[in-house]
Amino acid sequence: MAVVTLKDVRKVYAGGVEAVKGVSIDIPDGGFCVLVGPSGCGKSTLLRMVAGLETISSGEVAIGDRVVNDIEPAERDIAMVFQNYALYPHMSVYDNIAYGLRNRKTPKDEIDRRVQEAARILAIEPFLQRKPRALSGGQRQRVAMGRAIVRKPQVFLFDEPLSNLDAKLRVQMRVEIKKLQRALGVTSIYVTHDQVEAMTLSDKLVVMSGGQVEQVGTPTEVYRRPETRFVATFIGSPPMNILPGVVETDGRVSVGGQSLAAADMATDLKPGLAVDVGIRPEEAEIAAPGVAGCAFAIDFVEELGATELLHGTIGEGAFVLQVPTGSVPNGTKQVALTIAPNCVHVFDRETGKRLSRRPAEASKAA
Amino acid sequence: MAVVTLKDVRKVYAGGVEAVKGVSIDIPDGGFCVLVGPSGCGKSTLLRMVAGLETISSGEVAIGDRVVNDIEPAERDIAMVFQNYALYPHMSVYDNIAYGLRNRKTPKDEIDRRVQEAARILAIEPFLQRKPRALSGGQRQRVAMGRAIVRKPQVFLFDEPLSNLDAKLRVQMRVEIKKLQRALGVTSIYVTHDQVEAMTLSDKLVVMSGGQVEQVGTPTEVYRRPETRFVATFIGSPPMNILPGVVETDGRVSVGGQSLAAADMATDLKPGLAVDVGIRPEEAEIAAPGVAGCAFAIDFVEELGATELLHGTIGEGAFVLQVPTGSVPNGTKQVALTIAPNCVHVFDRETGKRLSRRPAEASKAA
Amino acid sequence: MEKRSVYTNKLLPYLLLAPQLVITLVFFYWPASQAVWMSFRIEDAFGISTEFVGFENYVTLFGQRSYYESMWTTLVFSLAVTILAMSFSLLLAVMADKQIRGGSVYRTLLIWPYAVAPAIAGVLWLFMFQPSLGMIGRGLIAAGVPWNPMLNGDHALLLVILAAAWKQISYNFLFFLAGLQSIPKSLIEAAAIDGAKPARRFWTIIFPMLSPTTFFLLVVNIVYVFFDTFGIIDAITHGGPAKATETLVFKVYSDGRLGGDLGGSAAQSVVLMVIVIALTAIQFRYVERKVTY
Amino acid sequence: MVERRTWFSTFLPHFILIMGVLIVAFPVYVAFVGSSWDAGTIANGTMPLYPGKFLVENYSRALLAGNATAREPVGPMLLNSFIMAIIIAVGKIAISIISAYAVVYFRFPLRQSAFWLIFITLMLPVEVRIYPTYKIVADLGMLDTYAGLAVPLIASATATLLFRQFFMTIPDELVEASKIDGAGPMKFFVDTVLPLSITTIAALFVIQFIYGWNQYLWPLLITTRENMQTIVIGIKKMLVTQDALTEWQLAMATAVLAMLPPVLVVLLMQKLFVRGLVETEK
Amino acid sequence: QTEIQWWHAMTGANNDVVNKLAADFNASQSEYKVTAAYKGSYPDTLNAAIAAFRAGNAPHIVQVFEVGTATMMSAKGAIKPVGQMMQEAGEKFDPKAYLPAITGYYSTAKGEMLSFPFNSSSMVMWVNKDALKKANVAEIPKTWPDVFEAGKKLKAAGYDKCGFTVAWSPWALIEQFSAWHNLPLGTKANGLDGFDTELKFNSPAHVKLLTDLVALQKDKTYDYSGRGNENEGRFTSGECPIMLTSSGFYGNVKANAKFEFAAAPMPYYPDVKGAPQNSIIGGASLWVMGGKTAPEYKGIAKFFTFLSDTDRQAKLHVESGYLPITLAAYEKVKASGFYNQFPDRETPLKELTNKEPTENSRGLRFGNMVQMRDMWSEEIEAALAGKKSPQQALDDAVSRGNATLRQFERTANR
Ligand SMILES: Nc1ncnc2c1ncn2[C@@H]1O[C@H](COP(=O)(O)OP(=O)(O)OP(=O)(O)O)[C@@H](O)[C@H]1O
Ligand SMILES: Nc1ncnc2c1ncn2[C@@H]1O[C@H](COP(=O)(O)OP(=O)(O)OP(=O)(O)O)[C@@H](O)[C@H]1O
Ligand SMILES: O=P(O)(O)OC[C@H](O)CO
Ligand SMILES: [Mg+2]
Ligand SMILES: [Mg+2]
Repeated sequence: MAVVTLKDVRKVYAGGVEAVKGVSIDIPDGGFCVLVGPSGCGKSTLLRMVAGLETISSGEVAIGDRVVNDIEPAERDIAMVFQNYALYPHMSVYDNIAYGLRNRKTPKDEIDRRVQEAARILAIEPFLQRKPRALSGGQRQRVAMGRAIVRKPQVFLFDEPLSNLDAKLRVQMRVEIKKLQRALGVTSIYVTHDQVEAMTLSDKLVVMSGGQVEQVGTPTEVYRRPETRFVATFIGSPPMNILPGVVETDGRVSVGGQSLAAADMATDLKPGLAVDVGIRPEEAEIAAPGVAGCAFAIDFVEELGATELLHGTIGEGAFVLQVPTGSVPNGTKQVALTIAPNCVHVFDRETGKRLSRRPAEASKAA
Repeated sequence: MAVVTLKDVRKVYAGGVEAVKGVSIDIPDGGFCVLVGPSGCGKSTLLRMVAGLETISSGEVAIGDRVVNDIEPAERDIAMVFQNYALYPHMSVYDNIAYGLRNRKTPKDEIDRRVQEAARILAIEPFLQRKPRALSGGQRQRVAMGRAIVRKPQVFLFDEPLSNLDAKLRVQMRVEIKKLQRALGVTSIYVTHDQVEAMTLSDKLVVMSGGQVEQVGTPTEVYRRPETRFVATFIGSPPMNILPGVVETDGRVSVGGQSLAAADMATDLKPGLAVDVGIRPEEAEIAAPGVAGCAFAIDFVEELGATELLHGTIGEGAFVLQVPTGSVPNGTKQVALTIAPNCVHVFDRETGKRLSRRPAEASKAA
Repeated sequence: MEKRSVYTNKLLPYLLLAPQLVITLVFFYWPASQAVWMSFRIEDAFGISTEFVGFENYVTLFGQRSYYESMWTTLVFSLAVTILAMSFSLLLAVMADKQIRGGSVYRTLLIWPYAVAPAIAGVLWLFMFQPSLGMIGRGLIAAGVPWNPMLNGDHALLLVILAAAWKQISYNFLFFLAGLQSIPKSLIEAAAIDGAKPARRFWTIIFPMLSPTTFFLLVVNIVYVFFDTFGIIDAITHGGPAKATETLVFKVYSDGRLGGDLGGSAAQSVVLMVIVIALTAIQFRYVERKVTY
Repeated sequence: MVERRTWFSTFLPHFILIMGVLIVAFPVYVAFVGSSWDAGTIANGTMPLYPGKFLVENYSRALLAGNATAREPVGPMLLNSFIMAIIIAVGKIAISIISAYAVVYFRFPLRQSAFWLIFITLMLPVEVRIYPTYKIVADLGMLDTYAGLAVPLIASATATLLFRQFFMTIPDELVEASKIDGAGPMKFFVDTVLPLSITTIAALFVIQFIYGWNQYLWPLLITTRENMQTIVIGIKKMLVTQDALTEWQLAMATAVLAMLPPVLVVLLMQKLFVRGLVETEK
Repeated sequence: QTEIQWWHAMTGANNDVVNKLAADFNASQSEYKVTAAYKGSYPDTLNAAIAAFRAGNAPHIVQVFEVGTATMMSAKGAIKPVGQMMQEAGEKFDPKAYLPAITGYYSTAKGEMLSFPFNSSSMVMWVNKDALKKANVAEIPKTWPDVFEAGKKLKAAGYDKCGFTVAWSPWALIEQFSAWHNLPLGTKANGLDGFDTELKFNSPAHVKLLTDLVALQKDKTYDYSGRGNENEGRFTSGECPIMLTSSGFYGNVKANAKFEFAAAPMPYYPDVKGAPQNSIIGGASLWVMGGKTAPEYKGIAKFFTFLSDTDRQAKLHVESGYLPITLAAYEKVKASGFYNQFPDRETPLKELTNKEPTENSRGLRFGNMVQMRDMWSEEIEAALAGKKSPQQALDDAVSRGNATLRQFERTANR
């Protein structure tokens, strides 16, 4: 258990690809940090630099107070769970779990004790003598976890550990990983591109894109107050609607001909400035009859059971609205929407940065 | 465009596996029927019997008024879209789409006209000369669709056509398929194991399990009134909670020590009978302070953004509650839940069948 | 594994199979059965008079010391070539696998001996090791080694082994390299994180993971030594001196060669066929099993 | 990166590999040097490690005139080898692709038996049934013909197995799509299977060409006429001299010439060759 | 035009001779065309012919070396007896015209000549005179002890890889040695009197020779040169200054040796009674295969007549070192004064006629002789490599040979 600190870490691959472009993150002792972002954004690269599987082109990675840039993976006191589990196919489950301890010349009975304990925690005792190929996906995942926890490392690293599982198992294992990490209190870094995993697992959520950090914060912060348009559309499902808008005066913005109050919008913007306005599908509400609102033309409806998605347009922009099933009578072609001022997110059209009221304070909070 | 009728269709594979155990379904002309169910339940087998790719062990498949049991796939006037698209890798997109027409000796200019039209509809005109491997997943999917629509068949068959796409594309193509089918009005049968697809696409939803049909109905019917415990937990996400309960008098049922009204429960059940009670995570509500309700002990919370999942227990049974984020103050350990009588589903503990008030009418409605 | 969707034409599949089946029957099964038939008879060289003798040829064969010697030679030869060629190519493959840059250049420089005919390989090595004019042969003698493959069976066997192993390096190298490259990198990484040093990683992870390849190569190399080295032996030693390099196949050829003992030669062929079929079966089972690895 | 790159760890593999390459190349280099000296220098055992000045003379003699022993120029032998190798390669591919197609894409009585009948021939080389096979070829009047050289070697299970394996990787859905698109079995074969098999065919071609080119015992037995001799046999005959000195310089020139075509094929078609090899056997 | 296929085993200078003969014959008439094809070594050629016969496409004429004689003789249906063929074709053929040693070798007990003598040789000792001079060996050695002595001197004089050697090891060390020392190789006049013969060449004298060679092999005073003549080049290249091999080697020696050479009689052990006796012939004869058509036989017969022409035979002898096979040719060469000019060219003839042949030196006729030679070679090799004692090696050679003879007897007597 240790603090992990990344200071301006960069990675340029031999071919010249700059995969990570200067990333600084601190992860508190026992913290659960999730790196999320689209494919190719450098998540794995970053994680592998922490593991010592890639050299660090510049910057510093520290585990506890030790800068580990030049330390072998084996000496970093970390454990890693791979996407494909990387179980040794020719060894039994027991040997897979024991391997790291054996390499470290741990006494035999100590190894046995610890393997048995890990197996008990993960409920894989019945399979200890099997080879990995005789296990189901979920069981293999557990063995990979076992291999990590048996070593009692300072840091757990996970690289998309659940993406080879089917949907149901994924949900179940997600919950188990969270519980286990809580129980063991080991600092963890977890890479995923699944935003549900990212939201549910993290204490500290790091959204990356193109080798850079877009935003760091708690999941709620990131969801409620996305710093960039990218984060806004990446986190949340269905994704946040982005509509073209124009700044008015008084912290209002005009969208599809309708004026909306935007609680967090910077007050010093030039009226008439073209901006992007983000509204989450579940945060717009159908106006009570007679109340004015944005005109939302409904194209068609997708039922999801408890809720339904109304696909349509506001002004020129496509818009999706998520409402409880039956909120709108069948065949309705148009409704008016009201949106609470703190649910209106305004982004610079060019840079995609959030146009926040108090930029200085906001960035300090993250 | 034609009615498709399955009459008591069975399939026993050479090895002796009975994959489909007598299924009867009618699909109206222009209808969109989705077969959904867990892996191995026989969905594909059924679809492939309609396509003519598997022999029919017994029963009858009719397209229009023609029984097609003994007719070659090529003669059935159907088109099929496969999970892996099954594009001919060595042919250009154009040739892929044209192949079926060429084999039918359609005149050259007619072929060209139809291919161009299909390409236009699917917006794949720029790629017509490319090989499939030079296309993205979504574009390949479109080509596969193109191959199907160019033939103007009586029936479209889809076998998990979207499951090789990533989440975002899946949502987008789902919408497009629906639009296309509406526009062309071709009777369609669609196999999936994704319940969101099943719900959003179908006019007629067929839930299968173990080679048999569990329930047939509109998506709303199936969601609101699942006929079996299996359907109840299969459709809806997170799945419906199932708690042990005991029948009381007066259409009430006791769950975790709390008595609940169950609007649809059969009235002639013996009080004291042990039953399974189903409650959807999104349909239980946190009782207003002071109002009595089921005691729900909260274990931990998963945030999903707009909503959060509260994991915990009611009595002995695990329970998940989905509420808007922030509905419960941080650290709350226990809340009381109220459940509307029409949100309480009661199932026979043994057979898993819904214990409905009016069984006769209910089954007629399906 | 079977195709899910197939055609059900009645005649077509037979037509498609016919050419191969006919050739197989005519040039494989018929001669093979003839070999069996011949092994139960004795015959003069010209095939003018023959006599059915039952198992006599086999009895004679297994009563011959030279047959066991030939088996022993074959065994030593096989093992030596296999071990030599495999360990050398494994070393090279491991090194080439490490070299991301230049890897393919080395591959190019190492694969071509595969294309050299065994008989020619034999000629090349003979040319180097011939005691009176060969560059290395003379060198050895000059260095005081009493090198004489003409008379010294061990020398002859060594020479044949070297030539045979040389020819087999490319093949083994390619397979080992492919095997190494198919080991998921994450396994090596996991082992590194698990604290295994390079040597330990090799012996506890890489080598066991290569075992399907190794086993496969073992069988292939043995079969290679059994049959494909005929040309090498014939070019270098003709099986001599004093039968020191007479492998089972060479013995079939030399015993049957002058028609002196066609029956005995046929009996040997039959024994060989049994051996090869057994090897094939083992390999096939193994190939099937390997798929799951 | 697992492995930290030090000067030593970077250098050592290169060193070992270069040694390996040298060891592997040495015999051929010596042969090449041998082909560039005169008989006397070689016979006296004083041949140095660098090429001499008889290169052109030796090669032109080998190619056009032949040596004192066999009096057979290498040119026609090269042609024979080439024809034999081509017939074997093309023949094997042709018959095995259709038989594999039958086995994979059809269900018919005796399918398994047919497959096993072919499969058993997998590793059984012609050497173990050499005399009876010879007799059959003779009975069929195919001695001293290209057909006799090639046809008996065409029956091999490896190619069939490789095609079978490749066909198994063709997704089932392609047949199904074809069926729905109205293509029958032969149309599917020609329109889809054949084009998809191109690289497999090419890979196999390289391997079978080499196999054919390098045949030894079989052509040794069944060719009686000089003008049907293959190059590999030619070399061996140069070494079996009755009363003459072995003309090593010509033998080596011939060896180099005999190695050249298959080695070139391997090097030029390296990718296909490696693929074919690794897949054929696995 | 009728084609006549002639398979032979002649290489180098001798190959030229064969081709020239065929060409000359073809030029001399237009009805027949003889095509000569080199089929490898003697054993290879015999092998090829047998295989071809079994496959039903035997050539018309095969050159078979002397040890294949019994094999061919016993193949009743496979061959056409030459005498009979000549008679049927109406060609003149008188066995008595040939040297008696040759006629005896290729005739049945009844005196019927089965094959046509073509290139007969005998074994001689080739010496490099320049080397002897260099090593101060004044005289060409006559006895084995002389040879050993000379070998040692030659070795000291720089011939350190090979003082002396022997090609065709079994022919030299067992067959010719037996005849030359009047020792039985086998019973029944070395098989000439019947198949039920037994080998006898493990006598003390045989063992002594092998023992001596084994001792000398150690420091290469003697160096083994293989089973056949594949290493004859060691003599012409100057590597081995003394080599026992066929007189037929002459053509190649003449063409390739860059030193003065001579062909001397084979050495002998003076303490063996009766030695030297006389040598036996080697080389090969031409066999006519059975099952051909009458016109073909006629062509073959014409070709044979062409070959036996006295002038031609005389020329062949002079050019190749093979014996003049007809008495007439011998006389003609003698008369020309050739032997006065080149006395050592008469050496093989003198060896053959050294004394009146005995049971042990008339010739030999063993079935499966070709395989037996391989067995004997193996045993010799084993002894020279130190794997077996010389006695043991020869005992084994005898017993393995006997087993082979018994098998031959069994197939040949039916
Ligand atoms: N070994 C390498 N050499 C060169 N470039 C590489 C290497 N590994 C990764 N890259 C490049 O670096 C960038 C970041 O890759 P990385 O694997 O870290 O992405 P990721 O975020 O983990 O993506 P994914 O979600 O697909 O796993 C990509 O552009 C990738 O192509
Ligand atoms: N060719 C076959 N031979 C024998 N059994 C088969 C065959 N194809 C499918 N089955 C079996 O039939 C059952 C139904 O298979 P089917 O493919 O129809 O399931 P599915 O519902 O489509 O599943 P999935 O969602 O995994 O595609 C399974 O138990 C399967 O193992
Ligand atoms: O070299 P040749 O032709 O004299 O023959 C030698 C002996 O006869 C071989 O047995
Ligand atoms: Mg990654
Ligand atoms: Mg399916």
